[in-house]
Amino acid sequence: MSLLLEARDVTFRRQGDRVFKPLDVELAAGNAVVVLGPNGCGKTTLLRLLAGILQPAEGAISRHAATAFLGHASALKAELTCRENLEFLRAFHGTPGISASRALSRTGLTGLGLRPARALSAGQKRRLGLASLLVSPRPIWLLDEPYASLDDAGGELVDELLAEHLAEGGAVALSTHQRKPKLASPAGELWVQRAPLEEPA
Amino acid sequence: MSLLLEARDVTFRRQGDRVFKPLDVELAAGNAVVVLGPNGCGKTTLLRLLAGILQPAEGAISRHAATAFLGHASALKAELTCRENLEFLRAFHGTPGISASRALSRTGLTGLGLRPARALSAGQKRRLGLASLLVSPRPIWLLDEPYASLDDAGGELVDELLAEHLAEGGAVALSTHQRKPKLASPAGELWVQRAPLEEPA
Amino acid sequence: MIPELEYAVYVWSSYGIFAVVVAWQILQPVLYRRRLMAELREEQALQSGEYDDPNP
Amino acid sequence: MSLRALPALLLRDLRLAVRHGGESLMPLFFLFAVLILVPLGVGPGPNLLATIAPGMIWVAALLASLLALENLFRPDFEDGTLEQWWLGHLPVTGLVMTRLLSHWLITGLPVILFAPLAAQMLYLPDQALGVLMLSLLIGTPILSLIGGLAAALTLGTNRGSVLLSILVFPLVVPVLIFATGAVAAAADGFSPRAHLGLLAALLVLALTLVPLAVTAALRLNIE
Amino acid sequence: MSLRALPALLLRDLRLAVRHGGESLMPLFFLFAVLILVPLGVGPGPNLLATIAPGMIWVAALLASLLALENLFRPDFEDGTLEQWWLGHLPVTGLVMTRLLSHWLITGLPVILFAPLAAQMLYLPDQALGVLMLSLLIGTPILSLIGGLAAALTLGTNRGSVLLSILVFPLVVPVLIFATGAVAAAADGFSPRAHLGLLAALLVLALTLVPLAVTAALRLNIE
Amino acid sequence: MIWKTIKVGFHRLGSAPSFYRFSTVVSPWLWAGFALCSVIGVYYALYVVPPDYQQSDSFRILYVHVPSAWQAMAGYVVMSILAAIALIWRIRLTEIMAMMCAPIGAAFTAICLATGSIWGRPMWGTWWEWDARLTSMLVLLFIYLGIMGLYAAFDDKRKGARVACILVLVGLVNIPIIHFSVEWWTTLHQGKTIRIFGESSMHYSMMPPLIWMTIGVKLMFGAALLDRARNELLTQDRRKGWVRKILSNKGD
Ligand code: HEM
Ligand SMILES: Nc1ncnc2c1ncn2[C@@H]1O[C@H](COP(=O)(O)OP(=O)(O)OP(=O)(O)O)[C@@H](O)[C@H]1O
Ligand SMILES: Nc1ncnc2c1ncn2[C@@H]1O[C@H](COP(=O)(O)OP(=O)(O)OP(=O)(O)O)[C@@H](O)[C@H]1O
Ligand SMILES: [Mg+2]
Ligand SMILES: [Mg+2]
Repeated sequence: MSLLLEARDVTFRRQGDRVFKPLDVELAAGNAVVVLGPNGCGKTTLLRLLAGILQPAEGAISRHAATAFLGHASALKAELTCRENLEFLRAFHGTPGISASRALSRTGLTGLGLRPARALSAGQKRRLGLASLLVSPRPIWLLDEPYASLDDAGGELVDELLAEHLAEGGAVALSTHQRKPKLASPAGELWVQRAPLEEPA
Repeated sequence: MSLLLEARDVTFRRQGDRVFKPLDVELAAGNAVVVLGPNGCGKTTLLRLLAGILQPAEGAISRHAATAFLGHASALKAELTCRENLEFLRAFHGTPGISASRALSRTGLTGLGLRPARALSAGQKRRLGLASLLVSPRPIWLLDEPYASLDDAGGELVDELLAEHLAEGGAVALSTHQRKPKLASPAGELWVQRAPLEEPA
Repeated sequence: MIPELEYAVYVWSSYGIFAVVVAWQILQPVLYRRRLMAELREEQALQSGEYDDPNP
Repeated sequence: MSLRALPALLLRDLRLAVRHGGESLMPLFFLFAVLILVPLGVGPGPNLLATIAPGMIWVAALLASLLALENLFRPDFEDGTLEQWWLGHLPVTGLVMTRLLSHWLITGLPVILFAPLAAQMLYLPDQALGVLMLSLLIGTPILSLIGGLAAALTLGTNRGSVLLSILVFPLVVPVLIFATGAVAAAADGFSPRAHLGLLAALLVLALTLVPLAVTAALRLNIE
Repeated sequence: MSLRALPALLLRDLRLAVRHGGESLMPLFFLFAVLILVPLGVGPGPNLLATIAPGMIWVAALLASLLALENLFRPDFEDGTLEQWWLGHLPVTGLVMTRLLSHWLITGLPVILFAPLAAQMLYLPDQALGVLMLSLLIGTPILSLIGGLAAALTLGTNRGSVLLSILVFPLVVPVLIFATGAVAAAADGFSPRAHLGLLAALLVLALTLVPLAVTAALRLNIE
Repeated sequence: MIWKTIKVGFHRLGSAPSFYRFSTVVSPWLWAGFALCSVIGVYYALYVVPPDYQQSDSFRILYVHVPSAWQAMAGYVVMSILAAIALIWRIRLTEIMAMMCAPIGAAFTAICLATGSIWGRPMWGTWWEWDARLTSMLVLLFIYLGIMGLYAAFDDKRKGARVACILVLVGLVNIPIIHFSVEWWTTLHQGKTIRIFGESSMHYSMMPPLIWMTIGVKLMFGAALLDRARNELLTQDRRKGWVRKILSNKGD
């Protein structure tokens, strides 16, 4: 099992203070990690660190494969149609996967291709975000609350997509509150803890 | 038990088509209704209809008390601090309730009063939305996915707030996917169903 | 004492501007420090380790 | 239906304008940009500057007003604040008028207050200054009203700004023509009465019609 | 690191500009606002108009560029599109340059294309038209570059537009001075070489420095 | 190797409490040095040096104009070096010091502009002209102000400092433009006349006050910088224990 992502003792600082206690993260091919913790403990911050969007204040992160990050804001343009959004991302990320149409039907959005993303329901927006993972396959998936706003079928869809992705040798880290992924081999758990205030020596 | 909100055979039309099958809704003081259905079936649309934000294409709605609506976007100004947001809403809705400070501490945001709303985590934003219900008490609460992005403690907080609100003679309609409210007397369930395409006679 | 130069207005106003600006550079840190210290001491006196929410 | 919502909204709008900064200083910024750039580009001949002064000051006022339009309802629309207006216990037309007032306070008033300085810098003849101020006082609220209508009408489309400009421009040109006409008349020693009267009539018309139209437009677009 | 992202981004930006409209028509709108309002305010004397023509056309270009700046990175920042740039497999500086190119295509190019018409309408002497076009061709990319830097630097602040203008303005005024200087020289029959050379030097400097600085600024602000 | 030393040095000094102690001790001496130099310099400038045969007494403005101009530029270079270190190694102390250079540099730029303008009135018959030297100096003032504004606009001071440091480095290109503007373009402003080393076209009797004033201004820059940096450190660490300890130790 090859290591796709490795983080040693990472943390982030805001206004000079650590956000959470330094953490180790390892994502190997076929591995899933669930990031857990109460509101405001730093889950989103950790995932953004792992994605390379934030730079760690301490520790080191090495990624050995292309990364996909799906945040609360799903990186969609409200003015573009669902199809245009997906087609743009497919070309943009440089590793074209399945076509926009197939991604739409895979995520239960058949028939909404010409709808501007702005006119989707909350759950449909999240599904379009999932579709954007499919049009440009990248081995490392970092998903921030993928289950939020999804109905039961949507939750199962996420589980299926995760299972397929892991089976293809991908790795996943995801944060979640209420629903945990149901996978063949149970996912590792990672608890994020707030850091106490430090003092200079 | 007095009726606070009553809707008969309501539905909404987008581009001429019904969004969901016409529904009856009744909210009496002390009553809670859970609005259920798959993604995109029209739960948000229904709640916005009940709130008076949308006008029904068919049917009639009568509300006999002041209404509060909490949507996906929590009606917060990102540039204002948490406290300023709450103080504005307290004055704006005309029925001042508990002070901003107490609302903050009630929703677990103690110490974040001076933070701009923009710099909150996803769950903290939802909590601030809940706090905005407390600073301006209105009998009818219409909550769109209040549990989304909240941790377990947050979910319990919502349940407590609901219980208190019902005990005070309020009424609640809320949509939800994964977590259902745990209340003393179980909430009524209302399933929203997509309307089939109509054919002209 | 003060030399009666040709172009006196120009020369003296230049030196005056220099003096005023330099004086401000000396004073600003002192005044700021004083205000900051007073603020900090007040904060400490309130003994609120966190800087927020007087009455939860 | 309590009216306490109105001052609360006005205060918050102004606070946001100050906090966000952009809106509250933009008009002045435009005024001074015009004051600095025009002499730079045109050359500093007093006569030349004096003739173009009213036009330039009015263009600055127009730009400031136009620029703030995109932010008149859209941020509230997007963050869900606007839909709170329709919960039933708020006087919506009052809120609309309050919002338009704050738009004018932010974009129109600063230009009026700094107009004397601008007039001085552009060598506008003294006898024209009073008329310039008066024309701004009557005319800038019209800009806010017309602009507000355009902003409300285009809120639901994603083709906002072009449509907005296309809507606003023809309505605004007459205002500009009458206003600069009044100032030019005063500068040449004629009476600006006729022009100003026309402006005032436009203002009254806009004041009575626009708030209702804006309310209706918002209501439709929020769906 | 594939370069296919760059045309994809450019296409999407232009499509959004056309769809959203505002940005793509604003420059022309300003140009024509100036063309219509200035003669109205100034009176239609050909000589007068000719002297202020280059300044006015340049002011229009400047305003158009400035107006589009708020939308250069902020929408992408807010909807989470911008953070996708840093996932590691994209050439970020290339993306930055693409974005700046699209800003220029939207705000600079239309002004250049319509400058001959504007020059005609303002009676600019024919021998100055070529230099005007050349000055716009060299100068407007500088406006886009400097503006882009300011937009990137102020992205993380809540005081966007004022700060942005404060940062942009002093850097842009020299461009305006040299550019209008060149046109004025040409109109008076002198050689505009020196001024244009300066402009070109500024452009080269900005082209080498700005993309890197913007990348760094975005990276920091995204936190 | 040398970089490593610098880095370690900054880290050692960079601990907030030790920098605090260091600056408390050093800054009064710098202020004293400034007072001494400037008193001597001003005395020479106004009483000792004979009037110029061309400019009469107006040239005495030179002794505030030129040191301020030099310091405005040197201050910017210092700020840029600190900014580069801050961006490369993320050392907080250099971030703070770089940011605190801006208001002081802006002050000297303002002095240079004001005195230059005052001097220009009798010499050129105008307060202001859009020539390359004057324009680029005005741009310097705006860059300084922009840096200050940018830093102030961030809630997170460390982030603000790093973003502003980028602006600092970009603005550095303006410095050679200011310096060489008189050679590259024909300007109203006088060309290079003063050389500390080698042949100066300025008479030697006019040199001493210039040297005194220049040294004095440099000391002042250092003193003000230390004072401001110390204050900024206190502000940023106001919730930390070491600040509380200082507070309870000293009556101050
Ligand atoms: C607002 C107007 C002025 C500004 C912004 C200005 C700016 C400057 C600057 C930046 C320098 C330092 C240049 C360098 O060392 O690279 C300088 C030096 C100098 N300035 Fe000015 N100046 C102004 C007006 C004047 C006037 C009116 C005079 C006298 C007629 C003057 C005489 C000098 C002299 C003699 C030097 C020293 C030149 C040298 O480096 O050898 N300046 N000025
Ligand atoms: N832009 C910001 N500026 C300052 N503080 C921030 C900012 N964004 C988040 N924070 C704070 O950092 C902490 C961690 O935030 P983060 O978003 O990582 O939490 P989270 O674990 O994802 O929470 P949630 O479960 O609510 O999504 C929170 O306390 C939050 O208030
Ligand atoms: N602005 C809009 N324009 C056109 N159609 C829309 C618009 N908003 C929503 N819809 C469509 O109307 C239907 C109902 O949307 P609504 O948001 O009410 O669903 P929902 O039940 O809340 O779904 P979710 O569980 O995903 O939040 C969806 O199919 C959606 O695509
Ligand atoms: Mg989160
Ligand atoms: Mg919904």
